[in-house]
Amino acid sequence: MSWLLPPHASSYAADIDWLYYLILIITGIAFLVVQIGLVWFIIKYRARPNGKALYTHGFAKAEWIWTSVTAVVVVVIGLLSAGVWDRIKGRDSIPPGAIPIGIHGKQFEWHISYPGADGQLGTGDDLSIRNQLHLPLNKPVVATLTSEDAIHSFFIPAFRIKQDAVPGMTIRVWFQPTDTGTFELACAELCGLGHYRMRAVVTVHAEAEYQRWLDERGRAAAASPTALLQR
Amino acid sequence: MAHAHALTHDDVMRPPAGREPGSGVYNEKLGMWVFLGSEVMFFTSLIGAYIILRFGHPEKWAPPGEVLNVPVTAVNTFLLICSSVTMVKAFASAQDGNQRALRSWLLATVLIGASFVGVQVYEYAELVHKGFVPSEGLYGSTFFTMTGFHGFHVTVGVLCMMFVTWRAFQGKYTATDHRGVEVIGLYWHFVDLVWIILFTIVYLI
Amino acid sequence: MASTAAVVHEPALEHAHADDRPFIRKYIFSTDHKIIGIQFLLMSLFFLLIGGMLAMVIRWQLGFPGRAMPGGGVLPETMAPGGIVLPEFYNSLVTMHGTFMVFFAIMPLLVGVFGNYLIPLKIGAPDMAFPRINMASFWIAVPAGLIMLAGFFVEGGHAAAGWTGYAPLSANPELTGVSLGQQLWCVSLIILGLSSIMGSFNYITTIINMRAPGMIWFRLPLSIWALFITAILVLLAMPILSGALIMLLFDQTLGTHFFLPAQGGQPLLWQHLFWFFGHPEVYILILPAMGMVSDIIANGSRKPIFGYTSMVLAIIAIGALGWGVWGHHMFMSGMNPTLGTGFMISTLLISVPSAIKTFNWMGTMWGGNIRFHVPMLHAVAFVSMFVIGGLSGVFMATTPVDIYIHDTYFIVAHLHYVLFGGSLFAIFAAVTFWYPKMFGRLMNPLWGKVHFWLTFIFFNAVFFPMHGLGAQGHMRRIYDPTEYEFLAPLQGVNRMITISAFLLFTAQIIFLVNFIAGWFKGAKAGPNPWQDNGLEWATPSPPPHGNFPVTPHVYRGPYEFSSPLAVDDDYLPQSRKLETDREPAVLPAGD
Amino acid sequence: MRVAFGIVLALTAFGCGGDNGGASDQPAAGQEGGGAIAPAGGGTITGTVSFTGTPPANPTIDMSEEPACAQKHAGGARDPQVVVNDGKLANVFVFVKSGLPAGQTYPVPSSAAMLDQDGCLYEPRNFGVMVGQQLEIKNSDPVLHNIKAVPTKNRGFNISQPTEGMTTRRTFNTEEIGVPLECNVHGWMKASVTVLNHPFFASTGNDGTFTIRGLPAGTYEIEARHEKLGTRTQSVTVPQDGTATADITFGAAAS
Repeated sequence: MSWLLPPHASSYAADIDWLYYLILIITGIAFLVVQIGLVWFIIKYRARPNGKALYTHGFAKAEWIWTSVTAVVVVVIGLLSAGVWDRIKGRDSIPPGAIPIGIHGKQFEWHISYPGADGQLGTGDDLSIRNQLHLPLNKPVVATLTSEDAIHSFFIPAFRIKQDAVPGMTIRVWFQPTDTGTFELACAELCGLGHYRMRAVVTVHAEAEYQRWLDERGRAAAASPTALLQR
Repeated sequence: MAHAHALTHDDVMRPPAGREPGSGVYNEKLGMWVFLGSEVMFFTSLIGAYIILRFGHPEKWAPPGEVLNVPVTAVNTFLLICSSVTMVKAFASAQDGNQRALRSWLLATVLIGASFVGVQVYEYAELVHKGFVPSEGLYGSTFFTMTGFHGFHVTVGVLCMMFVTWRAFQGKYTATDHRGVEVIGLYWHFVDLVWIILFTIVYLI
Repeated sequence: MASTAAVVHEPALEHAHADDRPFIRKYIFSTDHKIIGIQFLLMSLFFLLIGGMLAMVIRWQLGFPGRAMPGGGVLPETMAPGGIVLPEFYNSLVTMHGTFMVFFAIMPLLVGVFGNYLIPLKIGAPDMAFPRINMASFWIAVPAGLIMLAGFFVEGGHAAAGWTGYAPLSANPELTGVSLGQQLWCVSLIILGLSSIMGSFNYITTIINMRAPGMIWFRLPLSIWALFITAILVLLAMPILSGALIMLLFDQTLGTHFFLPAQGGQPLLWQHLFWFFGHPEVYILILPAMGMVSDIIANGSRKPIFGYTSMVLAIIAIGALGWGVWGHHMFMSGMNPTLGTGFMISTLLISVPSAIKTFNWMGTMWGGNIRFHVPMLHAVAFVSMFVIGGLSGVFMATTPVDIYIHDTYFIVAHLHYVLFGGSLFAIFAAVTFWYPKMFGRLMNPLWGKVHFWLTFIFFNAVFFPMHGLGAQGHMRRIYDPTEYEFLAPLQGVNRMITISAFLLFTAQIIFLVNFIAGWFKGAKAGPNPWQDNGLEWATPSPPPHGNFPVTPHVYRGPYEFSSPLAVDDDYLPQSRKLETDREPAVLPAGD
Repeated sequence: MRVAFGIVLALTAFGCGGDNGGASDQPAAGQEGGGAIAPAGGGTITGTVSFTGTPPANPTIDMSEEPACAQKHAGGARDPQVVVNDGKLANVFVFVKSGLPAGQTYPVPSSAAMLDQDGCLYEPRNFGVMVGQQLEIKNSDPVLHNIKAVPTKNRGFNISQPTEGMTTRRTFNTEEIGVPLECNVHGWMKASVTVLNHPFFASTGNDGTFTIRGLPAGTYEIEARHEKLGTRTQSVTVPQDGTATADITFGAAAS
C-alpha cells in the first residue's frame, strides 16, 4: 500500500500528480510537526510529583506566525491549482480539433459512440459500442457525457480524469492519451445495484491502427445491427 | 404578576436565580425570533429551488393569470394583511389591559386566518378540477409545494391562535404579562410576510 | 418585557430539593435537561452500535466479496440469500451506515447529549429556557429513529441511494427498486430535522438569556461557545435539508418534478440544497467535539487554554465560512468550473481557523503538567487524528487533485479521520469525562485505557491504509472491487482492513461494558473528580433537579489552572470567590 | 375481421374423458402454462404458429466485455428475437383472452414458473404465470444479472443475482398483459411475462406448436403475442371434452 500514485497515461496527468505530491510533501511536513510535537509534549510535560504547569494564556506573536504561515501556504496551493484546473476543466480548455466521442451512461453500461466518416457525432452514421472505448494515441479527445437515468461518473484512473454524467445535462470533458495499451473506465458515482459492474475497457491504439479498428467495426455494424442499438 | 400562569412543578424546582444580562427580551420572545430564523431558511430552500428551476426552464410556466386565479388570491392576500392588522390591534389592546378588545381582535384574527385557509382550499379544489395538479410539470410542482407549505404554516398559526384566544377568554393576559399574544403575533406577521413574497413571485410574475 | 419581581420564586426555597415527581415524569417524560441528555446518550449509543454493525457487513463484503458471511444466513433472502450480501442490500448498507452514523449517532451524541447536559450546567442555569420543548425534541427524535429502522423491513428494502440521497437515483423508485424505504428515509429525516431545530433554538435562547451572574460571553467555556455556534448552524441548516427532503418525497409520492430531468427538473439542484445544508452539517459534527476537547485538554494539561480569544474567533470563523464552501463536494458534478475555483479558495481558507485550533491545543499542552486520565488520552488522540483528517482535506479541496481522488477511498479515509478519529474520539473523551457528573460514579480507568489503546491502534489500521487505496483510484461504494483489474491487487489490503475493522468493533464492547458496569459498580465520584473549574463541578454528582442549590456567581474564565492565585490547588473554579473578586452585577430573577 | 382461415373444429366424440393422458403426448419443446396445472378434463386448443416470408436477421450481440457469457455462444451471440424453424415460429405466447365464464376462479399451481438467465439471455423470453403463482428466476451465469420488472398494474421489482446458481422467487398480484422484464447490466436482455388469473395459456417452442388444456366447452377469443411481430387474435370454439385446432400465422411485416 502506498501513497504513490499509479502510472499515468494522459497529457495533463503529470500536472495533477505534481500537485498531489506537492501537497503530500507540505501536509507531510505539517503532519510530522504536529505528531512529533504531540509526542514530545506528552513525554516532556507529563505530570510529575510537585510538578507545576506554566501559567500562561498564550502568546499573540506565536499565534500570528502560525496563522499567517498557514494562510500563505494554502493560498499558494490554491493559486497553483487554479491554473491547472482551468487547463483541464475550464470552459474554454477543450483543444480545437479534438476528436468527439459520445459517452452515454445507462444503468449499468457505457454506450460509447464514435463519429462516422464525417467526423461528427449525432449525424446518423455514428458507431455505438457497449463498454469499449477505443482511442488514438496522442490525439486530444473530447467526450460528450450524457446519462439516461441516474448520475454516473466517467472515471479513467490512468488518465486522471473524472466527470459526472448527469441526466438532463450534456457535459464535455477532454483528455489526451499518451500511452498505448488497455486501461479501465469505471463508474465513480453510486448509480444503483449494478454500479460496481459499470466497467468499460479503454484501448489506446496508434493512430493508423485506431482508424483500421474503427473502419472494421463500422463495416461489421453495417452488415449486422447489434442488439444494443435498438434501445 | 410575573408568571400569570400557575406555577408548575418545574418552576417550583428552580432556585431563585439572578442572571447575567442577556438579550434584554424574555425567553419566549427571543426563542420565537430564533425559530423564525429557522423558518426563513426553510422558505429560502423552497423559494430558492423555485427560482433556480424557473430560470432553468422559463417556458414551463404559464403567463400570470392563465392558470391561477389572481383576483381571488388577491382578495385572499388582502384578507391575510387585514389579519395582521387585527393582530396588531389585539396586541395593543393587551398592552392597554383592555380584555374585551383583546378578545374581539384575537377572535377576528382567528376568523380571518381560517377564511384565508378556506379560500386556499377552494382555490386548490378549483385547480385540481381544471387538471392542474402537483404532477403537472414544474409549474404544478413548485406552486403546490410552496403555497401548500405556506398554507400549512397558516393552519398551524390559526390553531395556536385559537389556543391563545381561549386563554384570553380566561383572562390570562394582563397589561404587564401578555407574552403569548406577542409571541404568536411575531409568528403571524412572519407568515403574512412570506405570503406577500409568495404571492408576488408565484402569482404575479 | 416588562418585568417581574423576584418574589415569585419564594416558594422555591422550601422545595428546592424535594423531587417528588412520579417515575414517569422523572425519567421518561422528563423535562430535566440532564435526564434528556442521558436519554439522548442511550438512544444515540444504540444507533452507534447499529451503524457499527452495518459497517461490519460492509467490511465483510469488501474483504471477502461474494463469500457467505458467517451468521449471515439469519438475514432474509432479500438482503443476503445464504449469507451472500446482495448488491442492492450493500447499497442500503452504505446508505444506512452513513445515515445512522451522521444523523442518529454522532449528531445527537454531540448536540443532543452534550448540548443538553452541559449547557445549563456550565452556564449556571437551572434548566433550559423551554424544558417542555426540550422534552418534545427527544420524544420526536425517537420515532424518527424507529421509522428509519423500519425501512429495513419493508418491501423493496431500505433506501439505497447513498446517505447523500443523490437524485434522480433517490427520486425515481424505478432506478433502485426501492420505493417505501426511500420514503421512510425522507420522512424520518424530516422529523429528525424538526427535533434538531427545537433543540437548537432552545440552546440558543438558553445561552443568550440564562447565564449565571458574572458568566460574561468571554468567560464561557469553549464547549459552550462551540455548542452555541453549532446550534446556530443546526437552526439554519436543518430547514434547508427539510425543504429538500420534502421536495424529494413529493417527487416520489406526488409525481412532482423537482429533481427529475424528464420534465425539466434539475438533479444538481438536489446536490446544491443537500450540500448547502451538508457542509454546515459537517461542522455541526466537529465543532462541539473541538469545544469539549478544548475543555478536557486544558484540564489534563493543568493549564489555561492557549489563546482563548483566538479559539473563540476560530469557532465563529469556521461556523461562518462553513456556509460558503458547499460547492467543494460538487467539483465533478458538472457545476460551472469557474465556481469550482471560488469554492476551492474558500475551502482552503477554512483550514486556517482549523490550524489555529490545532496549534492552540498544542500550545496548551506545551509547558503543562499533563495528567493522562482516560478523557485526556482520547482528547490528545482527537488532536492527532483530526490533524490527519484536516490535512487530507487539503488534497480534495484542491480541484485538480480532486479530479482524481473524488469519490475514492481517499474521501472515505478523510471523512472517517474527521468523524471517527475526530468526533468519536472526542465523544469517548467527553463521555468518560462527564460520566461521573451524569451518574455519580467513575468508569473503570484501566479498562478505559485498554479500550483507548485498542481503538486507537485498530482505528488507524482500518482507515490509514484507505488513503493508499484512494491513491490507487479505488472507488467508494463499490460492492465488489475485484471486478476491476486495477483494484484486484489491492484485495490483500482490503482484507487486512476488514480484519482490523472486526477487531475495532470488538474493542468497542469493552467501552459498552465499562459504560454499563460503571453505572452500578463504578467508584463514587464526588462532585469534582477531575479537579476542574467549570460550574458543573461545583454542584453534587449527579446534580439535583434545578442543578444548583444556590445560583453560582462567576468570577473568572473556565481555564484558570495552575493560577498563582490558587494557593492550595492547581485549579481555581469559576465560582470560587477570592477576596480580590468583585461581585458581578446581578439582574433580578425571572424575566 | 375475417376469422375464416384455419378454424378447424375437431370434434372428438368420446374416449378422451380421462383426458390426463394427453399431457404426455404434448410436444416436448412447447411449454404449457408455465407450470400451471390445467383443470382435469375439459377441452383443448392446440395449434401451430407459422411464419410466412423471410424472417428478419436477428441482431448480433457484442458480448466481448462479458466473456463468461460469450463462450456459451459459439460462433457469436445473436439476440433470438425472431426464431423460425421450417416456417414455424417460436417464442409466441398464446392465451385465452376472453370467453371464459365470468366469476370462475382457478386454483393457483403450486409449482413455480421458471425463468432462466443463461449465456446472458432469458429463457423463456415470452411466457405466462398465474396471479399468485411463484415465478422462479435463476442465474446460470457466473456474472451479475439484475431482473427489473416494470409493470403498470402490479408492483414492480428490481433485484439482483450476483452469483451463479442463485434463485429468487417473486409473484404478481393482478392480471397484466406483457410485463417487461429486463437486465440493466446487459442492455440487450429482455423478456415479457403475462400475468393471468386463469391457467389457459401456453408458449410455442421451436416447433411452433402450443396446447391449452382443460377448457370448458365454449367459444373463446385467443391472442398470440410475439415480442417483435405484434399480436394476432382469433375465435375458437371448443367442444365438450374435445380438441379445437387454432393455427396462427405471422408475416414478415410487423403489425
